[in-house]
Amino acid sequence: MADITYREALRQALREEMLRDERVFLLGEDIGAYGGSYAVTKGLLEEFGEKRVKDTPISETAIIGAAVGAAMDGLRPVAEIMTINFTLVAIDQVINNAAKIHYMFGGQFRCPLVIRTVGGGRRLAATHSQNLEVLFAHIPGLKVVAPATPYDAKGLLKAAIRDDDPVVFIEHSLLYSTRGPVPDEDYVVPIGVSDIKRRGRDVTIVAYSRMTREALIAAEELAKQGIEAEVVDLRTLRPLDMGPVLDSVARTNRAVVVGEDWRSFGIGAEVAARIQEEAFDELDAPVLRVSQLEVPTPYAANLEKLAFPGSRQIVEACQQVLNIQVGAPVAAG
Amino acid sequence: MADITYREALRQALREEMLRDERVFLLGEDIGAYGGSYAVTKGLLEEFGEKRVKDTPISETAIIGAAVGAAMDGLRPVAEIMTINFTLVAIDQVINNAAKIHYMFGGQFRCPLVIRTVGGGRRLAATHSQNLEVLFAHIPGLKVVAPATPYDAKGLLKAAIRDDDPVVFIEHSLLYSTRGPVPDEDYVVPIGVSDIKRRGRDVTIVAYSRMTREALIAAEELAKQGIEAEVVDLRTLRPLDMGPVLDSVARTNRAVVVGEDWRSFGIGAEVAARIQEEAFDELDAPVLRVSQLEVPTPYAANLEKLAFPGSRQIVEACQQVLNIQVGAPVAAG
Amino acid sequence: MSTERQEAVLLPHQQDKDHLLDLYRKMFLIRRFEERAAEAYTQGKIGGFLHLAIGEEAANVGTIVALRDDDDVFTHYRSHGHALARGMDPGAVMAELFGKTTGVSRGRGGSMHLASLEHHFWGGYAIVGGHIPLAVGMALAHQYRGLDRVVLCIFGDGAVNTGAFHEALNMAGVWKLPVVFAVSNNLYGMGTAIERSSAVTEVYKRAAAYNMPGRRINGNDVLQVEAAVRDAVERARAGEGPSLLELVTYRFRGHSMADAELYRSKEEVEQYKARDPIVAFRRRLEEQGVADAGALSAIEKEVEDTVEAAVRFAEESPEPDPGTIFDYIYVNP
Amino acid sequence: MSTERQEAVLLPHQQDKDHLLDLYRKMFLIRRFEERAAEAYTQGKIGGFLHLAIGEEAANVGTIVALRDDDDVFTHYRSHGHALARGMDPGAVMAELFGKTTGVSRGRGGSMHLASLEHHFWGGYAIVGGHIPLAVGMALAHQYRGLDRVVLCIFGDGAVNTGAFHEALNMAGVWKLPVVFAVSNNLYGMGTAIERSSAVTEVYKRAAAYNMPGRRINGNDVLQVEAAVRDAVERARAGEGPSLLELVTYRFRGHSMADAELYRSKEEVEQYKARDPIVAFRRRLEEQGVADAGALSAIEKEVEDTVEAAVRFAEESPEPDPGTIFDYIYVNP
Ligand SMILES: Cc1ncc(C[n+]2csc(CCOP(=O)(O)OP(=O)(O)O)c2C)c(N)n1
Ligand SMILES: Cc1ncc(C[n+]2csc(CCOP(=O)(O)OP(=O)(O)O)c2C)c(N)n1
Ligand SMILES: [Mg+2]
Ligand SMILES: [Mg+2]
Repeated sequence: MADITYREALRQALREEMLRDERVFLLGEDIGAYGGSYAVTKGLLEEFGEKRVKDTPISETAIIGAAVGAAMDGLRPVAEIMTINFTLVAIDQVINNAAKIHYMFGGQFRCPLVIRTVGGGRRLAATHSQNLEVLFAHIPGLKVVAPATPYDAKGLLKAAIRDDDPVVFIEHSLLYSTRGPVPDEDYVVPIGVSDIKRRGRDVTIVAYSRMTREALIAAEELAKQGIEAEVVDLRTLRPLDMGPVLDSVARTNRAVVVGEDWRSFGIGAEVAARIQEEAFDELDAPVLRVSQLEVPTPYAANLEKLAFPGSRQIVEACQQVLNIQVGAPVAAG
Repeated sequence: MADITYREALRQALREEMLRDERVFLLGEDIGAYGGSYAVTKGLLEEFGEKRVKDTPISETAIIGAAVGAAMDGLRPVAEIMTINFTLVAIDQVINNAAKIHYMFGGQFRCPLVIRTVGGGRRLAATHSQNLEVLFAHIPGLKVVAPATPYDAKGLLKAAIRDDDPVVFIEHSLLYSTRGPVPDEDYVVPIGVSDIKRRGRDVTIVAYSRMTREALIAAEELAKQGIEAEVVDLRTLRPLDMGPVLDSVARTNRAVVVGEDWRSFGIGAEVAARIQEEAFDELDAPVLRVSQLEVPTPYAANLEKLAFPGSRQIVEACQQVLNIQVGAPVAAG
Repeated sequence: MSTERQEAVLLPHQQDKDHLLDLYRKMFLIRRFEERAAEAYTQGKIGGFLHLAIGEEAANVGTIVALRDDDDVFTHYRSHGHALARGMDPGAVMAELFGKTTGVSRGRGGSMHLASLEHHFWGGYAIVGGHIPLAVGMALAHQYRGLDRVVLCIFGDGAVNTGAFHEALNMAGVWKLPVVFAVSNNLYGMGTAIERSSAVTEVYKRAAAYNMPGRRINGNDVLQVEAAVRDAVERARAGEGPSLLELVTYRFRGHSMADAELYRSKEEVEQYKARDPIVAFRRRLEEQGVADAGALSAIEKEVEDTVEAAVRFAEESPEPDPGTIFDYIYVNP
Repeated sequence: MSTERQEAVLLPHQQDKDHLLDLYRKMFLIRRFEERAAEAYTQGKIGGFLHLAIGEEAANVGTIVALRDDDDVFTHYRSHGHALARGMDPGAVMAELFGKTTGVSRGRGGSMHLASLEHHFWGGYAIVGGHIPLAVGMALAHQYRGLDRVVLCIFGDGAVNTGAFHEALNMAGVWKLPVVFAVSNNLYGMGTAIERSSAVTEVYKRAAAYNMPGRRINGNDVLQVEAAVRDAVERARAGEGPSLLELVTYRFRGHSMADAELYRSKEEVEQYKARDPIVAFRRRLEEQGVADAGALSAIEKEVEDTVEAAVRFAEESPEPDPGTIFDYIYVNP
């Protein structure tokens, strides 16, 4: 068990799966000669050569489309789209091809494809700081993963590569340098299983990706106030594993859902809708959401800081569902 | 006041706005010589000429992008994307350009653009039958409209064309031939105002687009059983006008949200989340959702019929929130 | 790089009587199959969109017969002819059009989504241009594995204006992939004549932008098509990279069954019908003494029977089992 | 159509001393501005990505000065040089980089999103290729209104492999729009050398696919660039349609400040630096007696002062008022 970064955990997952399975290869912009725009693929070109680490033109549609075609023939491509913002120029390939190939042709073809991409971003302004995971989570036929820790990142990426279905694997740019323990031996974290990251009896905080870290910080803060928050990390957004969330709410009777995306029609909407549908009688307060303010992300440091949610907003939302009087008005978004 | 079709109402709106304002022009695939794939633009090429009714190559990215560029310079383009499925190849232009032009450059530029497109579809299989409105509704900077009646279609399209912001205007292929009364004189229906389409005291049904019709049919059916359903038609999905919904729920204490889209992370999730957030103490039962089964739409007639929601599922969901014992299991999706 | 309009040189086996009669049989089969499909459509037995390639049979057959059994086909939604030329069972193809469980895509896909793993027929695709990157990806898979399989990718003249076409051809050019791009240039994309949608109306000239050979072929002469495609396929098989072939042809019927054909004159259509590729090929076979009228009529009679049997099979086949609606969404649910 | 590498013929006014010194002043201003911006970046005063065009000043200036004041500019994220050449205030540009409310985009956009309505400078855009359709749309607006304004659209060699490029150039070609496409071919897209991303490495050859003239110009010679762009602009103004110009240049620094430049050798960079376009132009001015060393040094001194004042202005300017965070999302909220 070593303490490594999220970046290193991902690199290990790629490397080990490439060693394990000849059919696994990487393609994407600047993953090779440049060393990877977030350095996740650094060193892999040198180790595996150009056949298995393919730098591509700036052609996201062709990158995803080619990955789908190669996957249909039995290879296991891992396509990197530099950031989730750029998936938009290729989302037709994801939604109309990758997600539908298996169903539309009556189960004849498979699409064992992983699309690695990156959410978040700081000081990158409106088109480069988006958290667009809900656009993928809405689509049957896709699996969507968004890990928060090095352990989950490595285990889920391995699971995604071994999975026979298309997986959109969403990393977070502000997590790459965070550290955590990762076993030395081979392991996978199953897709579609939420995880309780902290136990607590007073309120359930549901989060994923970087917001899981913020939730844990908020929980520490709340603990100082005598409030024990339980933190459930969704890890996978589709299929959504509500079991641990509902179990938790059955004990705490209160829930706050945290996403870094925009609130309206975001990830938290589904989670809140499901909690009230399936645990209506257990709830002592409405499920609240913490999210990005509904603005295209501004560049200016002070405005951007206002726009994104963090532990402070989570603490406030928890206080609010616990009906604790606080000075400040509640929650971003 | 004449009884006209939804198609004709839309055509009148286009025609009247083109007559009213020289800056309004249409562009899209097969809107001219072909007569419009759903015949909405039929006759407009003949009346206005090629300058104002522009057939384009099959280049959705260029269509939306060019419309944005023309709008920035003060024209008022109405771009037609043949169906909402094809917006995916151009969604980068919608999300990264149209929605952000005004904000990202500090308010210097405007983007008074309407993107007309069409949801729904029957027997068209997985890539041609989608209801992808949530992908747009999630994005700050966009306005998203989805009218249910000829009256609303005409009034909202006129409002959209006169609006200074980008509007995604989602028509429904199965509504084009439906009829309803439309005034002879000029009028607009304001964007961002939900509308109560039927009064009732027992349960609130929230719907939009074609599902509003299904909700009204369901309400008739329920009336026979002595249940008076109130039907709120959202009409606009962004900005979402929850006022009439919350007022209604305050009276009925029960709500069912209906969308033709997939349930998970769909339009209904936000509406349900908002109702429980803002009317928690008024609710006597969880807010239920009726939606498409979470499958890529199958072509086979019998499977497709199973997949899409209709008045029967709405009736059942209403019975369920009213805690009325019924034989069949509840609700699609 | 050839950038001139070229006549193909006929190949030795193209003198072979059995081969010639096989070509005729295939073309005639496609014609009769589609005529019967049109009837079934008007009877409501086929739903959605039905795109006929009547008039384009020489291009349909000439491309496909140039392939080895283990070569691969990706095509668009106008692909009954490609499927039949590839030897897929007419009954199973018709059953797919009828939405039956015995259909080639188990009734999930319909007319626009024919596929057969066994025939390396990787699907008809209905997002214009969207399948071109998939073909490139499969060609990449062959190169990756060191196989000498070649991918044939078929699309229309309208598709060349999509971003997907451009990105895919560039990628194929950079990586020198074994793929042949065959454009069925029937002079229209829906109702838009090629000169109204393409800055360059000679499609083969686009090859220059991707550093690959481009050729324009008489798409109504099955032998010239076959010879040209074989050339390009062998070139690809030898590792010399991709080609772009333009097959100039014409569709006699509307774009789909819904098309009123407002955009072209009856005279224009009649002019092309007078040069029907099947009639012309039949005449040539007779004139060159390959077969007499009796032998050809016998083939036609046999085809008639095959098509009738196909319709009967489709009619008598069951719809998919409703209990299977969630099958094939995921391989690993 | 010219498909050969061409030397531009110099124009009469290019003998004019004031004009030549203005060109020099602009190039030197860009160089110093960017050097100071790099310093401010390392001091943490500028956030996010900072893309410098040091080495590309001749291409930056030569393109922009060929325009009339009411012509229009669309460019990409590497656009400090274009903004300064266009006459935008260096202080306001620097303030934008600093995220201040006095910035050209009110601090909302940052380095990648410079814009000025007053200067018809319609923005830098950071989705590669995504702005090309916008430029086409504005050119369409001019044609629509019968104006003789011309749009200049600038992008990099990497952008030519995006679908947006293809769709936009084809549309411009079909409609013969008044737009000039200028590619700053600096031989790399991030870390990917052009021969690894483009099937055709002579970018100008792509013009043939769109039936427009294509020319390759020495992008390090400001006079040749200016002459070629003027030609193309006047051609467009005369209604003769679009052109594609390839300006061959080189960036001396990394892609962005984060780039470790693993993908090219120090020797290669040094070789290009030895042919610095500013040093070369300075020498030429001296040799041809346009100005002596003293006069040129005086210009340089004045530029130094301007840049220092710009930095001071940026530093002293306030951040945007937090209360304005929701401004500019909608024109009609
Ligand atoms: C991306 C996209 N845009 C629009 C359509 C609607 N559409 C279907 S077929 C077609 C015309 C295609 O023309 P072409 O490529 O020439 O093929 P043809 O139908 O002539 O065989 C159009 C516009 C679509 N299916 N996909
Ligand atoms: C659609 C998209 N894909 C990828 C990126 C990331 N990216 C930013 S700049 C760049 C390289 C662009 O190269 P080029 O067009 O040659 O311009 P240059 O940076 O050399 O000036 C890339 C890949 C992006 N911003 N947008
Ligand atoms: Mg065609
Ligand atoms: Mg470059």
